[in-house]
Amino acid sequence: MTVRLLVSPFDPGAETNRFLAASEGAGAAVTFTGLVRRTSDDPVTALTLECYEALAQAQLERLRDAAIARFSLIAAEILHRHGRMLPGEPIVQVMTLAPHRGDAFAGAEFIMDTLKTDAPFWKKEETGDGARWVEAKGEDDARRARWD
Amino acid sequence: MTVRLLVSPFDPGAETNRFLAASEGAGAAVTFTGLVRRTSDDPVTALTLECYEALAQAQLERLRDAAIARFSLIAAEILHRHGRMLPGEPIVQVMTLAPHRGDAFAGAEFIMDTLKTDAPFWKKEETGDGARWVEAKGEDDARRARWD
Amino acid sequence: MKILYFAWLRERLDRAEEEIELPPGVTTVGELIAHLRTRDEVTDAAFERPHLIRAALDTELVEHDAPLGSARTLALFPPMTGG
Amino acid sequence: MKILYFAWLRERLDRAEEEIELPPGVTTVGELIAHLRTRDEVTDAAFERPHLIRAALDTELVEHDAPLGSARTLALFPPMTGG
Repeated sequence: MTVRLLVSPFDPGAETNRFLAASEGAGAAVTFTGLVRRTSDDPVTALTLECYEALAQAQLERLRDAAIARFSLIAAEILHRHGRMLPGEPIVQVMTLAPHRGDAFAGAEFIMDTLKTDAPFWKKEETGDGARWVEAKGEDDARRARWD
Repeated sequence: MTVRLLVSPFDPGAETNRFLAASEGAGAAVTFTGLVRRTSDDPVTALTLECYEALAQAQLERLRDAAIARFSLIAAEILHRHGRMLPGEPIVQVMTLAPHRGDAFAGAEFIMDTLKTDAPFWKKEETGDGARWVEAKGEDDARRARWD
Repeated sequence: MKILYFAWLRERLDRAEEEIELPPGVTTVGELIAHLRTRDEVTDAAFERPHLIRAALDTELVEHDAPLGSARTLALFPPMTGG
Repeated sequence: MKILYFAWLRERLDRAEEEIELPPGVTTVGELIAHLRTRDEVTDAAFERPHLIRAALDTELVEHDAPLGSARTLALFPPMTGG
């Protein structure tokens, strides 16, 4: 399965190795891993991602197919967790494989930028003071718009 | 060691996991892995990379430091093999960690583009017909120049 | 038609889903939202900034002027914040 | 001064390194290359396209007009093809 919605933590390196094992002679592989942030000035103790699974699966599959076509990728995979997770844990991983490294980089960045605004996940942060929904950032829309 | 010259194959996923384990709360990690290509129309049976080790170590350390400063990276590592290697094996891996994904992507791509033209490695390809030195590509100079 | 709610919209409406009978004249997503708002004050307030509400018909993201057509499920939710 | 050669330059000169005594008047990388070319036909031919030859003094990449200064090692090699 090239798009997977997961509720448990995953092993980023093991996923990359499995992906590379099927590399079929391509020369360039990019892995992006998004982690639950942990900063001293914003002490998030846990993050919960709500997900509309049917739509997320459909959107991420379309996005993967679009990236493959647009950047001549040999392969691409997307893993995205939902549910509750802790600082330092991986949230999302995108892997791309291409004959040329520029395409592998661009394909992974395109998937991440588009996923942020177009895939149905919603983040709720827990801190010492309670829980709050993360607001969508204008910056994310701007990054998304680069690819239009 | 954040810059390593290796003569044996390395485990891409294990390196990524080790790098992520020290992520210190950063939100975005990018791993680029370059593999020995295997294509049907260009049947390279093996690749040998010659290396000027003292200069390679110095150049890659400078390049890593430049990437960290330029893209506000939390961490960056470079692994580069030399010696003889087979199709499908990893040649090079660059890993970057940043608070923002755009910086993690740009840092890794900057390191790869600069490394191609500024680090003292020379590729010799073996095919059924003998061995030949790979010529430097004008395209690589162009990609390098994007960062000037 | 089944309506699904997510994130703070689900919390403010205190429900994850409901079935509703489409009243005559309600043919688009926007018209359905306007109809829901007439129901009670809580619903009206939850939708008070309609530009913050995204919609999907079955598994397609759509704009508010999209016709409901023969879709079985409408999902309504705030801007997405995944990744 | 020690000179190192790499890749096809090493193969064409049939040596990976050598020690040379700098003759008077040879103060830059380019002058040293010109001096080496006077030695024999093989060396002359190996350097026949000087724009293809890169140089490093100790562990710094330099241009052909760089002064040799007090560097202990000069490396000469074709354009790099790593990564």
